Amino acid sequence: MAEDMETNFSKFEDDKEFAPSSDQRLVLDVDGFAGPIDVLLTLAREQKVDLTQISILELADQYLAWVAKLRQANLELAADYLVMAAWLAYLKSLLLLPTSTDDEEPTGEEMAAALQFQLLRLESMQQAGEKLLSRDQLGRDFFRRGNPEKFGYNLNSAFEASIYDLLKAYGEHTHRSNVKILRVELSDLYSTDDGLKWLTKMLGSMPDWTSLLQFLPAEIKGDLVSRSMVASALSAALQLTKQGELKIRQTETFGAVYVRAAQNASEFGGNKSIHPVEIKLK
Amino acid sequence: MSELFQYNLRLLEALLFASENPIPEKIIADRLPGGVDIQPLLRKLTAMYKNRGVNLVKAGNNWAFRTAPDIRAQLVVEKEMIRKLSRAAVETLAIISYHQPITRAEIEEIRGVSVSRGTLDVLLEAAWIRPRGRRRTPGRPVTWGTTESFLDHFGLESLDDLPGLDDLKASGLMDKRPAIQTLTTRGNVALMKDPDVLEEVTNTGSVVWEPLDPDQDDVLT
Amino acid sequence: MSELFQYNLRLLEALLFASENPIPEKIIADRLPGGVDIQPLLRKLTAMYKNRGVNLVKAGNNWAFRTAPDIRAQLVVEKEMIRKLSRAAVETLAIISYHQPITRAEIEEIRGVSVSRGTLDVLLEAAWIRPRGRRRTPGRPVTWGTTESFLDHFGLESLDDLPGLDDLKASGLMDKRPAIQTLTTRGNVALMKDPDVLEEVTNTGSVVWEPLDPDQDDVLT
Repeated sequence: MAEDMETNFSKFEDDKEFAPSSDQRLVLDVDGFAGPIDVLLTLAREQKVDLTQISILELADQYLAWVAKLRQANLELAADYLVMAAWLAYLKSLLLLPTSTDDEEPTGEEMAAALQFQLLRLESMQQAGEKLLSRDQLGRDFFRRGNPEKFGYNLNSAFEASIYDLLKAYGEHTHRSNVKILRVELSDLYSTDDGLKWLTKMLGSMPDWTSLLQFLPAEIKGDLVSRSMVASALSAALQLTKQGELKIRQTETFGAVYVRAAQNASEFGGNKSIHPVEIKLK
Repeated sequence: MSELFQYNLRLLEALLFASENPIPEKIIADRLPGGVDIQPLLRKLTAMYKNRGVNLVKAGNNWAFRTAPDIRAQLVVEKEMIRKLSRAAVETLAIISYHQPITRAEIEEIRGVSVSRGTLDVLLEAAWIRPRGRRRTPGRPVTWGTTESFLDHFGLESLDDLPGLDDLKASGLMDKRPAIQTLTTRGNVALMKDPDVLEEVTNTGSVVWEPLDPDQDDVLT
Repeated sequence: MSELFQYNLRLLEALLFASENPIPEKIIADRLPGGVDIQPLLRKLTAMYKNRGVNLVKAGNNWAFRTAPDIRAQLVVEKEMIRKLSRAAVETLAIISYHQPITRAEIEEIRGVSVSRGTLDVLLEAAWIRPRGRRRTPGRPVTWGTTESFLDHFGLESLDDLPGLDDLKASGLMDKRPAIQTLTTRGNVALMKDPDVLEEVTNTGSVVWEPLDPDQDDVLT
């Protein structure tokens, strides 16, 4: 799905023959970000202004537009990104509304300042990381003795083991010893076969459109068993429809599903538009 | 220069020259004849090798001979495979080195994203980070810091030599608390620097300041 | 001595220092900037190190730095000094460090295999473990714990610095697979009520059972 979008976007860009705007480029890069703050920082950098001067309001708009675009493209977004979007929308409302006199909650300005601080801090660390890695490094830019001579004198310990070895050994051991043999318990969820039994048993006595739920052997309680009951009945109904023994209809999305025996097909509402079957399990 | 000093210098030189890893001063003192003050020896040896192809360098309190970095371009030796770090790992390493000791939650606070597995363990495997004790706050979280190998690898004599550290300190960005909490007290350097004052965010998101009671330490475990 | 000669001398010094094996003269000539006569350089370097703790020595047509013979006698050369701990030994050490004081029988129970006498011997020899007393149970078995040298070697200030299970998981040191909330919403009430049991489903569809670490509240995140 994500790949489809990428090609679509690049096509779009090629057709129009202009450089992709920043948010489009971000769309293509969604996997490259380490969380929403990282996205915000990238958006902020695109503005090419000093982070201390940045307009948080503008930044919030850009982020919301970015999220909207991704959702429009049906790209899966981790919950973190959506939480940030909600928070920014809230921040925006605070920034646009008159300042509340309530001292308990931080004001919009304070929240914006906090976000700005967070961006500056993360940026400082990203830059620090780059500086660190651009230093001369052992084994690449400078070197240790290639052929060390070992004598009792320059050794710390006669045995070699690092804290990493130690922690790894414990972690792996603990994990290993926690893996138990799985016993698969017999499921008491309902199957499609069950659904077939209910429907075929009762169908003859129901020549008119009847709610699928009428065929269930028990009342729906909203738990997993009930959900498997509905699912089983629906898949059984679909199977019987495919075999020509049943008619199935639903008049609105998420609406009730009705079934009846196939031989009575001409009787009832044959020309009504039928929505694709869709059931929302609650 | 006395003959004994000369002899000890040769001994020290041999000791350090023969080792691939930096040797802690404690071990050096142990290995040299009893009661020798190693500092003048180390100073002398450092000076002797100052402009040579091989230099004596200090990493933390450890000493090692390393080839001079300025001749790296001409130096054809087997290069070690340096594992390319992910962006997340570089960022995490920077955060740990500049903000240590730091808890995982604080790293996550700064990065705004949870630390994925495979980040800390890569740094731990490289022997660049180590557990540095537990924070005396509820939950007593483990804190992380860098190792002497980290200093050795990046040619740092001490953590004070981290690039740009002074600027960062001056900018107030070295605050590892959640951002909203830095507002009220930013600039209050005394408070920021006091390791005994730590913050906590409750589930409801309100902020409480909790002075540390050292005696409570074990009550919380 | 020309500047170029000086530079080449430094290069040669670094090259010989960093090389894993003695270097044949032919290779040395290859590695230095084209057309340099290496013999004066080698003579000069040999002279410089003549009375040092380390000497430049020639074996056949190969060159290498070696500890000066008189110093070497002082330093007690021992071949193959460093021994790597076996996996069993590391695991046993880890279990002792996390569960001390612990008896041998308890270690065996945790590891699920018997602990050979040799394993404990190696750890004793490394001075990382010590007997800590006797358990007041029938047979009065000896209990084991770690030593100061253990802390020293692994760079820990106290045993408390050892990261807990949650930290190990978060660091990627425990194979924690993505956990999915189970479908155990009915049917097995006993299972649901047992706080010690958590179901994890791996990507490949196989299922492991893992006791829940009570300290850990973010297993499912």
